[in-house]
Amino acid sequence: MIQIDIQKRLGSEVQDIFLDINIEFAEEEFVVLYGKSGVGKTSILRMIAGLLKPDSGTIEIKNEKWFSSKGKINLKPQSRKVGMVFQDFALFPNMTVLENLKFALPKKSSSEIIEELVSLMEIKPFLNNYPNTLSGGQKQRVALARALVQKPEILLLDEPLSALDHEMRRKLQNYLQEIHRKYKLTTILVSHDVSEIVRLATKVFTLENGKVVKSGKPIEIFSNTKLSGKFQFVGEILEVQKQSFILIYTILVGNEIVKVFSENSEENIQVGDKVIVATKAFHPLIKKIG
Amino acid sequence: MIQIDIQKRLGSEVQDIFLDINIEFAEEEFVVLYGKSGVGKTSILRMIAGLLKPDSGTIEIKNEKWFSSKGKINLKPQSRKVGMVFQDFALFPNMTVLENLKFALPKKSSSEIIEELVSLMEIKPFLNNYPNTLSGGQKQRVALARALVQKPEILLLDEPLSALDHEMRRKLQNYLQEIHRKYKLTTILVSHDVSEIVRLATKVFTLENGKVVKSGKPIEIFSNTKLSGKFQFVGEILEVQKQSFILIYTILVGNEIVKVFSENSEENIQVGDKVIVATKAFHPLIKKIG
Amino acid sequence: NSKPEKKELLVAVAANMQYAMKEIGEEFTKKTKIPVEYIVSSSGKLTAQITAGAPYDIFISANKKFPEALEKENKILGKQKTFAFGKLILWTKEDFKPSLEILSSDKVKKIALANPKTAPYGEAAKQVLQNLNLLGELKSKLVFGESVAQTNQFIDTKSATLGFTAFSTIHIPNKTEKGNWFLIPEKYYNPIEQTVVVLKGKKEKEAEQFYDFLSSDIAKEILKQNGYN
Amino acid sequence: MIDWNPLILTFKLALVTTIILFLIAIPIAYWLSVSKSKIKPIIETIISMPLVLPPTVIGFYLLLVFSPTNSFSIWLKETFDLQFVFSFEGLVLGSIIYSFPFMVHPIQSGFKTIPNSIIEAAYLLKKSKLETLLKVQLPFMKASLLTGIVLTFAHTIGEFGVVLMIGGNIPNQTKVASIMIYDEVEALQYDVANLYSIILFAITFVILLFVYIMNGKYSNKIVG
Amino acid sequence: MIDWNPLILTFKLALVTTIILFLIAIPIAYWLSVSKSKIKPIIETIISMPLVLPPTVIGFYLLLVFSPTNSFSIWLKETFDLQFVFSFEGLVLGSIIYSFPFMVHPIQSGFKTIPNSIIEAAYLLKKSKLETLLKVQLPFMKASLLTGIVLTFAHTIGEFGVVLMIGGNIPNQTKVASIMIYDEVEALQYDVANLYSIILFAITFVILLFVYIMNGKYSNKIVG
Ligand SMILES: Nc1ncnc2c1ncn2[C@@H]1O[C@H](COP(=O)(O)OP(=O)(O)OP(=O)(O)O)[C@@H](O)[C@H]1O
Ligand SMILES: Nc1ncnc2c1ncn2[C@@H]1O[C@H](COP(=O)(O)OP(=O)(O)OP(=O)(O)O)[C@@H](O)[C@H]1O
Ligand SMILES: [Mg+2]
Ligand SMILES: [Mg+2]
Repeated sequence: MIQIDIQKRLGSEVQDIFLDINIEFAEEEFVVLYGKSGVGKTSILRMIAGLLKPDSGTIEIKNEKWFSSKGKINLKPQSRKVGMVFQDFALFPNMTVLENLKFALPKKSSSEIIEELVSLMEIKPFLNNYPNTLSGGQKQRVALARALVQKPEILLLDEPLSALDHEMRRKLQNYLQEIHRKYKLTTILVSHDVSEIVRLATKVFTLENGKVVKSGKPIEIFSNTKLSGKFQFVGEILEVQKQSFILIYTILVGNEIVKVFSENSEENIQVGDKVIVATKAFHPLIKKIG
Repeated sequence: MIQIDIQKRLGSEVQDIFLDINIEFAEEEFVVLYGKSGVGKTSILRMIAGLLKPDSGTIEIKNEKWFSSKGKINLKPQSRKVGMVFQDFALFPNMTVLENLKFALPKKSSSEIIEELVSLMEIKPFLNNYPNTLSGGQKQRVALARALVQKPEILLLDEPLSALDHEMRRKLQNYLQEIHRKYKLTTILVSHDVSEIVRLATKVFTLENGKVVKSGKPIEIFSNTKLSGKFQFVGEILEVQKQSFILIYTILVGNEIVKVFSENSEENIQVGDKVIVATKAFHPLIKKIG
Repeated sequence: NSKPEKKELLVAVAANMQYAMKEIGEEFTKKTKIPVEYIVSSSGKLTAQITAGAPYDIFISANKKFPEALEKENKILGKQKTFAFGKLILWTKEDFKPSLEILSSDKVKKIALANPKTAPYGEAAKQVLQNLNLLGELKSKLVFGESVAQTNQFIDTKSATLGFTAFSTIHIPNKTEKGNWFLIPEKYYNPIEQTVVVLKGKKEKEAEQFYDFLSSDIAKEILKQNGYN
Repeated sequence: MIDWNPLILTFKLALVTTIILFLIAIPIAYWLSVSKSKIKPIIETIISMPLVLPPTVIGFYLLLVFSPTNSFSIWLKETFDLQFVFSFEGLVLGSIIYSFPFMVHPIQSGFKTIPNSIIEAAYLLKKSKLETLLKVQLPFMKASLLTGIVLTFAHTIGEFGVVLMIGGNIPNQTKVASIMIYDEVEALQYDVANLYSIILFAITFVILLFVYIMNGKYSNKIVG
Repeated sequence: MIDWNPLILTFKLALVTTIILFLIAIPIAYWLSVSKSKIKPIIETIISMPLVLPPTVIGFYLLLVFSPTNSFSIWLKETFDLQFVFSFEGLVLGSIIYSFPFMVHPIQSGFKTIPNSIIEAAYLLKKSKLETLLKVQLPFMKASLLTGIVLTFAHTIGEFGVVLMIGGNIPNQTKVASIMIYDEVEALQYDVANLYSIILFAITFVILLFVYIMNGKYSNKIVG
């Protein structure tokens, strides 16, 4: 069981933020923190890692108290079995990529894991480069690899894939899921990407104004549109074409582009409008691809 | 007309990358560079801005040569009318947020634009903070605001919204589009987010192995699925429920979750599968929302 | 890390005396087989060091004040002895004959002398100017070296037009350009006594031999050749 | 009876030296931090060399160079009315040369710590190199500037070898406190030396303490 | 006939002083860079204070403190067989005290430039504070360490005031090259002084040049 119940006042005189977080989840869950920029997600990870001291409360991981304001317990970061990917990567500039990874390797461990991560994250070509010479996405991959080298019990990921292209992102999402299962990790992820969250999370905590306002399975949290009719989705109009009596709408649903043909054009729908597409009679053919 | 025809060898002994870029587009376009991590997108922006010198070629912006290896022309960054948002923000740590913005304001300009940006990007609460005390998303917003203060003719954006939540991201996408139109900017955006690209771009250049391999309108580039039938889309199965004879599939299309009811279950479709959903008979009802 | 006991007699000598002392030392060693090493510094520094326990055996001072201070500290054996008198000259590297009259002329821009407070030759120079009633008039021309040695550098580099220094200066071996000098009549200043004391320590016997040797005829001859009385 | 003149002269010298050296050191350190020239290590080395010789010896060589009778000095005197021996200007020159490495090296290493991207950001905001230097780079490396300034200031107060040599210890003109204290020690006037030492110490202590307290306040603000 | 002993002694002294001071300065500078203590500015100020007094005067005070006749010195001698006046140990002590600010200040400002997040990253990789210091922080602030080392090294070579006073200029034991050159200049033996100056200069030049060239190679590698 992971129990986090912490309070922390953040910010300056002008901008006053009071974090009051009380969350609980099982071991081996894949937890996501979701919320607006500046709501306190990074700060929560930092408090779990021991890099920021809560004003009060307790952090209890697997029956071990990592922090307790009453019990005056506050484990050092070194004594907490966490790995973390920082939002700003925090690579060691004086070490090459390979040295960064080797530095992370606990003494006496086999370096197999490094080889595995190197091939998976496709960082081999720049193994001997210094971080300064890497692109944003390359840095991010190295940062992720470095955090995984230690196979930490608790993995804290602060938007670990934000700088990556779609393909790499998908690949690493799968990998994160895989190691999460394989090594029985407890993972806490900060992400803004709904599709990523839905793919990976077993539990989502939504934060607002320093508090958890929603929690549950990702599907419950994000499928806000009530079902009415047999099929419906929400999208945005990208293009409207008229062909004789038929209107062809190009609609963006997430990252996918969908074309919808419609004969009735009661409403005045224009490019940029958010629309809901629904139908009662719908006989879909669903085919596996790829 | 913007004409960029540059060559540049990047990387180290081990990792050898040869950028050979030849792109052309009209003024006031909203151009996107798309490609894998490490392909050279940031480097292209840096060469346009004058921060990195191409090995050879020319950069001609509105009939003005900014760079020409033959003509030995290489304008200083200060003489190029560009604004840029850096992937790593590059805020001035010794200035508060407000001072960062004021520093960007050209002499004798009215500070109205600052007020406008401050309220739009919701950075008022931390105007007097130093950058070190900001969250990732807050920094990114300040960086974007700072680049916009000067209303540059050419705006270079390197993943300017990657650290932002969905809502803020949407809002700033709209704003980017708005100022792009209002101030007749030419904008070059690096982004990995297809929905963002489709929303904003008038033209996309896809890079692979240092070269432009595709270019065109975003819809052309990204709607890879050929139309067959009246309606179709690609998604991923998140959940399969069985209710008497009906199967209910929860499908993720981009960031949207769609529920599809199907009576025929010829195929063995499981969670995690990528599927194509198509239908011939489809009588959609399209309604504007929000 | 105990150091091997030094064989040499350590002679702490005020800077202006060093050349004469080196010659005397050679003769001394020839005669007694006792090797001699010199510690050359200003009398003030040497006094401070000896007070603090420096392992020197003999102290040759440029005036009587410093040995007196050491006597108070109970550092010396026996009495101090004056074995020579220094002589003061006006010295220049420029192309004219120095004299006391010329000091007031426009030709002389800067006059170097050792600091009267710390250096006996400086004190003597000051007495000369006082006795000639020139101190007030020449005040703006005076520049001070920390010692006779530094005063010599002022003169030698022609930074000062001329200066007061020890007669021994122009007797320095292998000093080629001797410039022009003028020996100042001794009536204008108090005698510059060069004194010697034996310091308490491990080599008192050898030190006493050296102390006595300074009054020998050989030593007197060497001192004379070096411009002392 | 305390003679305040040497003390006043000392702080005047330290202030003037520090200011001039600060202004000279910045462009040199800047160049050193950006240059990829082959001769850079040579210049870096040369900058440290004044330290290698005893101060009095440097002073002696300066005397040779600036001796009023040589033609260079005559030219200096006639053209700029500058004379570097036995004058306050000479003290300043001597102190500058001797404290040179204490100012240049820390500032140079300060320049090296500035991330490239914030300099580039300033250029793209149409800021000239000068404005970027003044408003972005120098404030960023404040700790290093402080190191350079404090080392130079304190060192100039204590230095007496070069100063004694080229200055000639002239009351009210080139007789600074350090020489005065030195003289008193030489003359075995330890009480007087102690008194002046304490005064010099106390004043400098207050000045530096003030600087460090101000600096601490400012740093705390930025790192929050 | 060149007497190499003072030269050897000089470089030995500079090396020993630099190494000891480096080891002492790192923990102090580290503490100063992280501490938010109220007394920090006071300590920062005190560190600069050795510079404020003329070297000979510092040497004089050290003589008083370590005079073999006082009970502290007797205790030192009996317990550790250490004697700080008129011995090589004394020269080292004097040089350390006098060069203290040259090592501590640059290193302190170096510590301040390290981004917090890379230190935190090391802690989260289960690296102890010591290992983080050695493998992450010190390599990061190499430019500042170099500044401290070069200033200390060069300064120790050239220093003679403290050394002369506390060392007593004893041949083979405490007579270093700077004192020797000083003596020769004092004795108007300019040829000899020039010769030794040039030798001292040349050796130091080669050493520092080597250091800077190595440093340049390494830095270029990192910034690519
Ligand atoms: N200073 C440098 N020295 C050497 N190689 C570099 C340097 N900067 C970038 N590179 C290399 O050039 C290539 C292109 O980098 P660039 O930053 O342009 O990629 P990018 O397309 O922006 O990637 P990303 O999406 O990850 O930000 C990368 O392989 C990178 O390792
Ligand atoms: N060192 C600090 N000092 C003062 N305030 C801080 C500090 N670090 C963060 N804050 C403030 O605390 C709040 C929460 O910051 P945090 O970094 O946890 O946000 P976040 O949820 O991670 O946001 P983002 O999605 O933008 O990264 C922000 O308003 C920020 O301004
Ligand atoms: Mg964050
Ligand atoms: Mg990039």
